[in-house]
Order: sequence, then C-alpha cells, then structure tokens
Amino acid sequence: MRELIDLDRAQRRRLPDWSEIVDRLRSSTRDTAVAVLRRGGGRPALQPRCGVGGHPEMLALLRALDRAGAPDLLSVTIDSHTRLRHFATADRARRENPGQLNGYPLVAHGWERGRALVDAVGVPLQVRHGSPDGRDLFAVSLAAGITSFEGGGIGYNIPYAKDVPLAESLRAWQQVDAVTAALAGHGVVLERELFGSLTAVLVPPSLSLAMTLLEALLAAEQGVRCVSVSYPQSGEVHQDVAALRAIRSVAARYLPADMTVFTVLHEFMGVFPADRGWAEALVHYGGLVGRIGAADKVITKTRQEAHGIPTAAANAEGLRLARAACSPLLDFIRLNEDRVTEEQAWIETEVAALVEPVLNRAPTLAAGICAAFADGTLDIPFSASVHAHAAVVPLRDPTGAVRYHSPGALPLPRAALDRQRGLLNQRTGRITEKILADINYFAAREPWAAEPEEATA
Amino acid sequence: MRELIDLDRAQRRRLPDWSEIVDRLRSSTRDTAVAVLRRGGGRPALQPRCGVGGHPEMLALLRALDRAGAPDLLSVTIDSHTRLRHFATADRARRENPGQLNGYPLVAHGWERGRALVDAVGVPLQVRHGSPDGRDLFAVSLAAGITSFEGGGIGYNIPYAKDVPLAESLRAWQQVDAVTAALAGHGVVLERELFGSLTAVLVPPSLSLAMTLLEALLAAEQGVRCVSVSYPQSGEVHQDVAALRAIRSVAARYLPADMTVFTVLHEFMGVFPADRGWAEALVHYGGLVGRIGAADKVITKTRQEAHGIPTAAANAEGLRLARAACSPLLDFIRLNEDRVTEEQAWIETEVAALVEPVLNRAPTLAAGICAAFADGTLDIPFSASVHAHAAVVPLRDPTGAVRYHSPGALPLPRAALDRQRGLLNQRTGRITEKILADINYFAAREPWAAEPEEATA
Amino acid sequence: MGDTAFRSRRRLVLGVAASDAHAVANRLIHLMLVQQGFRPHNLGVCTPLAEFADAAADLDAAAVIVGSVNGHAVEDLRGLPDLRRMGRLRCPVVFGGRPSIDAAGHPAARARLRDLGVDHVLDRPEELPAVLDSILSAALTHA
Amino acid sequence: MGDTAFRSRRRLVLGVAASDAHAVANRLIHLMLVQQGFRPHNLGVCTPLAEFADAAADLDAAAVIVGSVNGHAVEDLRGLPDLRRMGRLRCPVVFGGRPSIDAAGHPAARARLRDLGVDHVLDRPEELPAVLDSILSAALTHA
Ligand code: B12
Ligand code: B12
Repeated sequence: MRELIDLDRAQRRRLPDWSEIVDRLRSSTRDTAVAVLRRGGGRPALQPRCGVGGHPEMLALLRALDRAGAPDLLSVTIDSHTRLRHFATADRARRENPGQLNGYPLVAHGWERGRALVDAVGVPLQVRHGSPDGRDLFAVSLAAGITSFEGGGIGYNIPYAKDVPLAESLRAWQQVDAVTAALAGHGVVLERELFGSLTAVLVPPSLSLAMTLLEALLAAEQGVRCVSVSYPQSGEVHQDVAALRAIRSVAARYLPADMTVFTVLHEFMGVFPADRGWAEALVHYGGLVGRIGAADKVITKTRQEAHGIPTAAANAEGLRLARAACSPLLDFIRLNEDRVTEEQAWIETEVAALVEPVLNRAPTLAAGICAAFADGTLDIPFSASVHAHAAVVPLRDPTGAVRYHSPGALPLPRAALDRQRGLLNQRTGRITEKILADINYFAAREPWAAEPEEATA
Repeated sequence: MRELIDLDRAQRRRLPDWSEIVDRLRSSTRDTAVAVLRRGGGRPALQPRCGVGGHPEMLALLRALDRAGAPDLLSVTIDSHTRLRHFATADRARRENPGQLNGYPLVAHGWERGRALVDAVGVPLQVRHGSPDGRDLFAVSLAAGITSFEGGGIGYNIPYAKDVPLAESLRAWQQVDAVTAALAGHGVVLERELFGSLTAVLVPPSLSLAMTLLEALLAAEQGVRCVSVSYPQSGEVHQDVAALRAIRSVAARYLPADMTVFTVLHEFMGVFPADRGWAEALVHYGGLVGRIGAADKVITKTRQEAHGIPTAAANAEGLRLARAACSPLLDFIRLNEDRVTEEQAWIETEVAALVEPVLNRAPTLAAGICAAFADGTLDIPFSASVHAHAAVVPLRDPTGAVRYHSPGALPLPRAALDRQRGLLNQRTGRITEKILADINYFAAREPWAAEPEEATA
Repeated sequence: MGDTAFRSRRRLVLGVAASDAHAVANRLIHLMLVQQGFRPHNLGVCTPLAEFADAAADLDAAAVIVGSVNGHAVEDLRGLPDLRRMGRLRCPVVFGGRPSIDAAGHPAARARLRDLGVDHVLDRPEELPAVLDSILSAALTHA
Repeated sequence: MGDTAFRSRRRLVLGVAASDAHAVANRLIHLMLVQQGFRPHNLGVCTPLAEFADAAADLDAAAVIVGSVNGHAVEDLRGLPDLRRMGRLRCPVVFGGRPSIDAAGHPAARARLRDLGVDHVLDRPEELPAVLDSILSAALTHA
C-alpha cells in the first residue's frame, strides 16, 4: 500500500509499517465511522467539530464531549499550520504555546498520541482539516487507527489555500483515495467525506453538489466505493431539504451503482449570530433540517461560533440542541413538499449543467476539472485560491434561499438563471449592500432575548 | 378592599394597610405579568417553575434564571406546607432546614422579603402553588407587589388536598377573585391563572377545559375580566394544538365578551423520562407545541423533572430549549390541519356537554359545581380529593392522544364516546397494564442516547 | 409464588404523608396490594402521621405504609418518635417514595427516616410485597 | 468627508496572515478601500510576512495591512521583529481581525502583537480609514 502514496520522508520514517497499520485497523473491535453511519437508526448521526492544541487538553475535550454531548462521532479538528503542511511551525507552537493553536496538530503530536485519542472515547473519530495536500496527515491518521478522513482535491484546496495548483491537490487526493480503496480491499472501509461547504458563505447548493460530485467521481476512479457527501445548510429549509435529497438523486445518476453515499449536513457554516438565543435557535434548526432531509450525519455548530473556538460545555450543548431536533417527538413536522420538489428539480438541472461539460472534456477527469477552473466554467464565490475566478456572485432571494445573482462563466442553463433573476429582482438596493446583508443574514437579526453570553458557564 | 377577603388574624396583623398595598401596586413602574402577556411579540412568553426554601437561595435562584434563561416571567413556587396552610410547619422548616423545602414559604418569609424578590429581577413574578384556600398567600403576594397569582377553587382543591369541601375552596377563591376585580377597578390588572393541569396524569383535554371554564365563569361573576387559562400538554401535537385553540373558541362562547383570555400551555406535566435526551426533547417539544398552538405563555419543564427539584442551570437550559422551539426559524412548520380541526370540534362538543348541565343547575354556579362533583357528573381521574369520584379512566389511543376509556358518570355525548372507544379498541391488553403503560408513555422510552445525568454540571 | 393466604390475615394501613398530595402512586400501590392478596386500608393523600397511628390502632394493623414523593418525608414524619413513645404507633412503619427533594439529598434523608424510627425505607413498589410478607409472617408467628 | 485625494498618492499592501485562509473579510475590505479612494495591493490569504515585506518594498507602500481571523495572528507575525531588524519592513504595520482563538485570549494577544512591533491593532474594518489617513498624511508630510 505504501507505494500508492508519496509521503514526506521524515514522516515515513516515523510511521509504523504499513502492514502493522492495516492489521491494527482490521483487527480493531471498535466501531468504525462507517459502521456508525450504516447502523443509522432513523435519525442523523451527530458530530461536533473539536480540536485544541495540547494533547492532554485534547483528551479532556474529547472525553468531556463524549460524556456530556452524547455524540455519535467525534472530530479531531486540525490546526491551520498543519493543514498547510507547516509541520515545523505546528510542532514549535504545540511545544511552546499549545493553548493558542486553533486545532490539534496531529502530525506534530504523532500517531502514538493519535491512538490515545482513539482509545479515550467510545465513538469513532474523524480527522477534519482543510489540507490541499493531506497525505501525511492521512497516513498519521491511519496509523492512529482513525477510520474517517475528510477532504478532497477541490474542496480542500480552493477555500483553504492561496496558490496550490489544482493539479497538485487533485493528485495528492487521488493517492489518498487509492489507499482508501486498497484498505477497503482489506476489509477496512473508511469514511471518506467530501467537504461541500467550500467558502461556506452564500454557496449555491448546485455549486456545492457539483464539486462534491466531481470529487466523488475522482474517488470512484481510484476504486473508492463509499463516500460521504457534505452540504452546507443555506438556511432556507425547502432549499436545504431539496439539496440533501438531490445528493442522492445526483449520486444515483452519475456515480457507480455499487457506491455507497452517505449524506452529511453541515449546520450553518456562514457568519453566525452573536446573540445567544439566535445562535441556539440556529444550531437547533440545523439539526432539524438535517433530520427532515434525512441526512445520515449532521455536523453541529455551537452558540459560541461567532465568538471563538467553543468551550467543551458550549460544544456539548450544541450537540444536545441538535439531538433534541432529531427526536422522534418531532416526526409530525411537515414541509410544503411542492416547494421542495421544485427546488430539487432545479438543483438537479443545474448540477447536470455544471458537471457534464467537465465529464466530456480533456484526457482525464482531473485534467478536465483543472481546465474548467482555469476558464471559469467551474468557479466559486469568495475563493481563497487564485486558481478560481471568484466571478460567481450569490445572493439570497426574498425567502432566504441562495441564488446566482451572477453566474460568472458557469454554464448554467438560461431557464435556471432566468428563474433566479426573477426571484432576486424582487429585492431592491445596491448590490454590495445586498451581499453584505446576505452574508450577515442570520448575524444581523435583532437580539432574540438580550442577556449576557456566558451566564450559565 | 379588606372587607372582600377573610384572612387569618395573625396574617392580617402583619400585613401593611390595604391602601398602601394598592398604592404600591398602582404606582409601580415595573411590568405587570399582564403587560408582558399583552405585549406578546408573536411567540409565547416563557416561564419556569422555581422555588426553594431559603430566602437568599431564592434570590440567587431568581437572579440566576433571569440571567441565564432569559425568561419572560418568573415563578415563586410555594412549598407544600404553605399550600396546605400549615404555616407554622413551613415557618419552622424554613428556619431549621430551608434547604429541604420543596418551595418558597412566602407566608412564613413575609411580604417584605417578597418585595425583595420582586426587586431582584427584571421580569414580573407569579405565585404558583396549589392551595385550596390561598387567601392569605394571595394577600401576602399582593403586599409583596406580585402581579400574578395562580389557582382556582376546583383545580387547586381536587388535585391538591384530601378533604377540603369544594364549597369551602370555591368560597375562598371567590374572595380572591373579588379582590382581583376590585384591584382592576383601581387600574391594577392581575394575571389570574387557572390551573388546568388537575392531576396532570392523562387528563383528557375537554376535562381540563371544562374545569377552567367553570373557574373562569366563577371569576367573571366576581367581576374579573382578565384570566389566563392553562392546559397541560397531552403529548399528541394535533390534540394539543386543538385544545389550545378550543380554549379561545370555548371562551368566546361562554365567557363575557369583554373578558380577556390568555392561553397557557403547561409543558408535559405527567411522568417525565429520566433519560436526559428524551427529557430535553420533550421540553423542547412542549415549547414547539405552545408556539404552534399560539399559546400566550408556556410554563417550561426541565430535563431533571424525573429526578427532583431542578438546579438553576438545568432550569435555565429548559427555558433555552423552549426558546429555541419558539424561534422564527421554525415558522415553516406545518401540521395536518384537518386532524386539528376535527379534534377541536370534538373537544368543543365535549366541553359543552360537561359544562352546560352545571350552568343550568342549582341556585348558584358554585352550588351547581359542588352538586355535579357530588354526583360524579363532574369528575377527574386519579383524584387526590375524596370530593371527586375518580371514576373517569383515561387511556391513550394509538396516536398517543388522551381519550376517555371510561367516562364514569360524566355526561359525555354518545357520539363522542363511541368515537373514542373506536380509537381505543385498536389497542389490546389488560386495562391496568394499559394505564400503567400510558402513565409512563414518555418515561418508558428506550434511552435516547445513554450517558450519565449531570455530565455537564 | 407459594401460599400467600396469610397476607389477608391482618390489615395494613396505607397513605401519603401529611404535606403530600401526589395521588397516582398511592392509587396504583393500593390496587397492586389488593391484587396480590393484601388487605390495605387506604387513607389517601395528605394524611398526618397521627391519623396513620389511629387507623392502625383501630384496625389492629400489621404495618403502616407511608408514601411521600414531594420531598417532605422527613418533616412529615418528624412526629414518629413521639407517637412511638406514647405507644400510639406500635406496628412497623414502612416508608416508600422519594425521601428528599432531589437525588443528592436522598441518602441523608434515608438515614434521617431510619433515625426517626422508620423500619423500612423503600424506593419502588416492587419492593413492598417481600417486606410486607416478612412483617406479616413475623406478626403472625408472634401473635 | 473632506479632501481624500491624498489617499491615492501611496500604495497599501493588504493581505491575510500566513496560516489563515479566511477570504471573505479580505475581499470585502479590499473593495471598501478601493471605494474609499485608497490604492490597496491585495496579496490575499495565506501570505507569509516576508511576502508582505517584499511587496511593500517593491511598491514603496505606505503601510502593510495584515488581516487574521483564525486565531494564529501572534504566531504568524512572530517574524516581524527580525524583518524590522533586517530593514526589510520599514512602513507601519496595521493588524485587523481576531487576535486570538477566543474572546478570552484577545487582550493578551493584542499586547503580544504590539510587542512584536505591530503599530495598530484593529477589530473592525470601519476603524481602518482613519488609521490609514493618519499614516498616509504623516508619510506624505515627512516625504
Ligand atoms: C466562513 C468561515 C470559514 C470558512 C472560510 C472560507 C474562506 N476561505 O473564506 C471555512 C469553513 C473554510 C473556515 C475554516 C476555518 N475556520 Co473559520 N469561520 C468562518 C466563519 C463562519 C465566518 C467567517 C467570515 O467569512 N466572516 C465574514 C467576514 C466578513 O468577517 P470576519 O472574517 O468575521 O471578520 C470580521 C472581523 O474579524 C474584521 N476583520 C477581519 N479581517 C480584518 C482585517 C482588517 C485589516 C480589519 C481592520 C478587520 C478585519 O472584520 C470582519 C467584519 O466585521 C467564522 C465564524 C463566524 N464569524 O461566524 C469562522 C471562524 C473565523 N473560523 C475559525 C477557525 C478556527 C477556522 C479553522 C481553523 C477551522 C477550525 N479550527 O475551526 C479553519 C481555518 C483554516 C485556515 N487555514 O485558516 C474561528 C476562529 C477562532 C477565533 N479566532 O476566534 C471562527 C471564529 C469560528 C469559531 N468560532 O471557531 N472558516
Ligand atoms: C404528576 C405530578 C404532580 C401532580 C400531582 C397530582 C396528584 N395529585 O397526584 C401535581 C401537578 C399536582 C404536582 C404537584 C406538586 N409536585 Co409533583 N410531580 C408530578 C410528577 C410529574 C409525576 C408524579 C406521578 O404521578 N408519578 C407516577 C407515580 C406512579 O409515580 P411516583 O409518584 O413518581 O412514585 C414512584 C416512586 O416514588 C415510588 N413510590 C411512590 N410512592 C410510594 C410509596 C411506597 C410505599 C413505595 C414502596 C413506593 C412509592 O413508586 C412510584 C413508581 O415508581 C413528578 C415528576 C415525575 N415523576 O416526572 C413530580 C414531582 C414528584 N413533584 C414534585 C413536587 C415538588 C411537587 C410540588 C411540591 C410542586 C413543586 N414544588 O414542584 C407539588 C406538590 C404539592 C403537594 N402538596 O404535595 C417533585 C418532587 C421532588 C422530589 N421529591 O424529588 C417532582 C419529582 C417534580 C420535580 N422534579 O420537581 N405534581
């Protein structure tokens, strides 16, 4: 398996033998992440983001969340330095001032400590990061016995780096996928989750789905037969439920028939309200949307999202709010199904229009993707990377649904654009003001019930 | 005003002059409870139950809830001794071992301390108790400047005492109502809330509504023109929303046209699940039902309901869960309106059948009520009092709605009973087992996510 | 189940403590005892301890069973030593329910109840038959 | 608003700190500065401090504006004293965003940033124009 993936030399030296890694994963009696998702149980599995710099602190955080939040899976959220392969910086920071890191530097702490994290809690762990090239992190995760790894060559590049050529990130992630497929051959099915949130701010659903679909196709090329496709809550329930359903319909249409696809909802990923009441309502609402949309998993947020890295207590409360939203007591809730059906049909049309030209292009899928980003026929708003045009301008329509105000060079069908323009024309005002208002769609609400933050802490 | 109400002599000696009491209520610049309800704001006002024995502890509890739970109103829940006019016992207990009291002994602490409670927080207080004869408590509450007082001659007798003749409790509450009306004449409109929860366990909605309607009519006789009618959540959403709507339709039909009626939902009052996940879901669900049913107020429960008197933190969390349920983010939720309409029509029919014979009876309404309880044509299940037959046997139908398995001597229409029997016949098993199962309807659920209670505390 | 005919040989006095109006458990326990062949006399809710004593004397009851869930058990049973001393309550006293206002207070409250002279402090109704059987058979042997 | 023509006399270097990929504030601030008559050169996200220095030198910029919201500002700016010492970064440095990973850490992080030689530590984009105006007018006066 070692030959499938190029690792940093220093890293390779430190890792155990691949055979040991594989044997340990195979013989583990712990639940894998995929086992948890397969078990299902009629409601979404719940998972928080969580990661702090120090190792003892990370152990304590995982244990506290496991106990107080009753998650189905837990995260190891990686710090920014490690994401960008600044391993030396991460290592110095975790030695000198671990409390100031915005995540757990798993590569610097090393796989032995990773195993301690796995052993600390009763639920499987997932590594969540944002690395254009996550190969070393992946290898350390596997050595630690972690059975779920997030990312992909598009979604972990364009929003997460300035200048990593797409061809490079796609190649790195092809290697991750190849190892994932090989492990499945040994009976170890990893959760390979594709990050559909992109820049997380006003992402039109069809854009998110197009990107994760392309990443899923790349994974399929490498032999992967099980992926999780994530989608970021827009905040308009009919649109969000339609998008979650569209993940399945689009997957059925384009992905291999023997591919398992789990759907994941990211609770609202944009600018969160600072007001505690609104933040709590939004956290709950995310869980509810995930459940109505029959997501297999919901990644929860916290009432402290607008304020900083959350405390364990606030993170646990976020889980519990989402859990209350997933209760069977709420089975009675009905949506306007006509609206959902209409939205879903449009999303499917738009995804087809975005993806099909890429499939029919260039020698390889990866090359097609690179070419499409180069000419702007694939693109995202607010791109962090110079390798996307960032010519797409999204806006919310009067219901709050996210639409294409300007598609840039995206090859969206005329009918779809006309419909969206029709919806957007109902709003007046200057475009920059509208964008700002839409970025702050939830953050700008009047306080829901004024009272000091941390009053219960 | 003093002549309207007979008070304990010792009590009367300790109270300030009535004129002082009235002046203080009139000149207060604080929100009254009714002002908060009138203001509305498109979502139910939220109020927790709360009461501990010690005075400093009670101050701390109110302040903590006000800060961390952002309630719209707060309660002063009274201890059992005081409820039953065991004032001497309450007084000894609050001096010797206040921490062991199950509520705040307001009479023993006295009206000066009551004023301190009022001054401690930014929201109005309500006295919640369960006194067949609450006159002294009422007088102390008024002297304290408290603008909301719960209770009534039926609902605060039959579930709360063994052997207080109804005629006595009705007379005591007529005096409370007379003072309430006189105060309104001075411009001080109290919230007079009628306790519809009765014994709280499997109470058929029409029974709850019939009792509060009779109490509202008694209050109207004394000149009261503003009441809150409370109803205990059954747990089946269509039935509960129908019941909340029926409060208004029934009030419009039977009560004076110039009477203001606020609707109050008591979050589930029966046996609560011990499991934290279920308890939280149920607390949230209660808030949601109140909001869908357009209740003016929701009295919240806590995740510790099954375990004991809640901590301030758990109580605040209950408020916040209910608040999340009242968020505008959930405006999209729709019910099966046909089911609600059908339920509401039946509830109205049943209430008419229960109440109209009483209205046409005997010299006075109060006498009619006494006679009806005496012959069982008014009755409640699980009566605490010997003055009700307790011949009514309720059961849940397969949807969870509470029905009359046996009406005892209640004069319910044949069609209503046939319908309910039809629904109940779908269930098999022995009747005692069914009752037990229904009492434990929420408590008996499989753990929602097993984890130790108090993990976050 | 063996022979339980002896269960009907003596009366039992059942009820809920003086300040406690919770009726549901009391009604269900009454039903359960009757179904199992005991002969309970139910005083219902809000019953002062002296009334338990009087009823026990009147009926020559084998035991007094006091329920309480409202958290006031210790306060409501504080008269027990006096009643014992005055010889007004001679049979065993069984307590069942929630001894205190919250879980944290239960152990101390249980100890207090025993100090007051309660013979058996139970949590659940299912514990009742065995305890009553032992009381009844002891009483019948010594009688 | 007064005469703001001087705003276009010198370039400004704008960007986000080395480990930080948050792009939205950066794009909006760039837009705002242009609209207000400044001439920012935007290096975008994930920009090492040395690149800020090089760009400032190349463009003879009046100020360097470093944004960071991911909490790593102190770490990402730790090279500032060295760059100053080597004379590679001479103009004022303005920091804006979230200085630390949570509210509790902000005061200490602000102090650390000042120790490192950051001239202005701002929270909100609205504070930027006044600070830049003062820097620019001082620079133009001394020039
Ligand atoms: C969208 C978002 C993302 C997107 C970013 C996509 C992209 N490339 O742009 C994604 C999902 C990729 C992401 C990733 C991460 N994020 Co992020 N993210 C957010 C979020 C939700 C909104 C940020 C945003 O766009 N805001 C809108 C813009 C306009 O405002 P802003 O960035 O908040 O900045 C304001 C001020 O800080 C100031 N400001 C900002 N820059 C500057 C510069 C100057 C000169 C001035 C004067 C002012 C200024 O003005 C802005 C308007 O008021 C915030 C939380 C929130 N606010 O709700 C978290 C947040 C900023 N992220 C955070 C973190 C830690 C991360 C990660 C490290 C993952 C993790 N551990 O959670 C990674 C970062 C990876 C990396 N290498 O940097 C933390 C930062 C913690 C802190 N410092 O308090 C936050 C607060 C979330 C949280 N509560 O944990 N994130
Ligand atoms: C319904 C209810 C009421 C109804 C009662 C109506 C009626 N007259 O019966 C109303 C609304 C009127 C009410 C009022 C009050 N209640 Co109440 N009530 C409940 C509730 C929700 C269910 C009780 C019930 O019926 N359970 C079903 C029966 C079958 O079970 P049970 O009573 O829990 O008893 C079990 C065991 O304790 C045991 N058991 C009980 N008695 C006996 C006796 C023997 C001999 C044995 C062996 C076993 C035994 O067996 C039962 C089955 O397992 C509980 C909370 C819960 N469980 O969810 C609170 C609860 C019991 N109430 C409580 C309190 C404090 C009050 C009030 C004082 C108001 C207040 N401060 O909150 C008043 C009491 C007034 C008074 N004078 O006593 C507290 C008691 C605190 C504690 N001890 O831990 C509880 C736990 C709620 C809470 N978390 O605060 N209540």
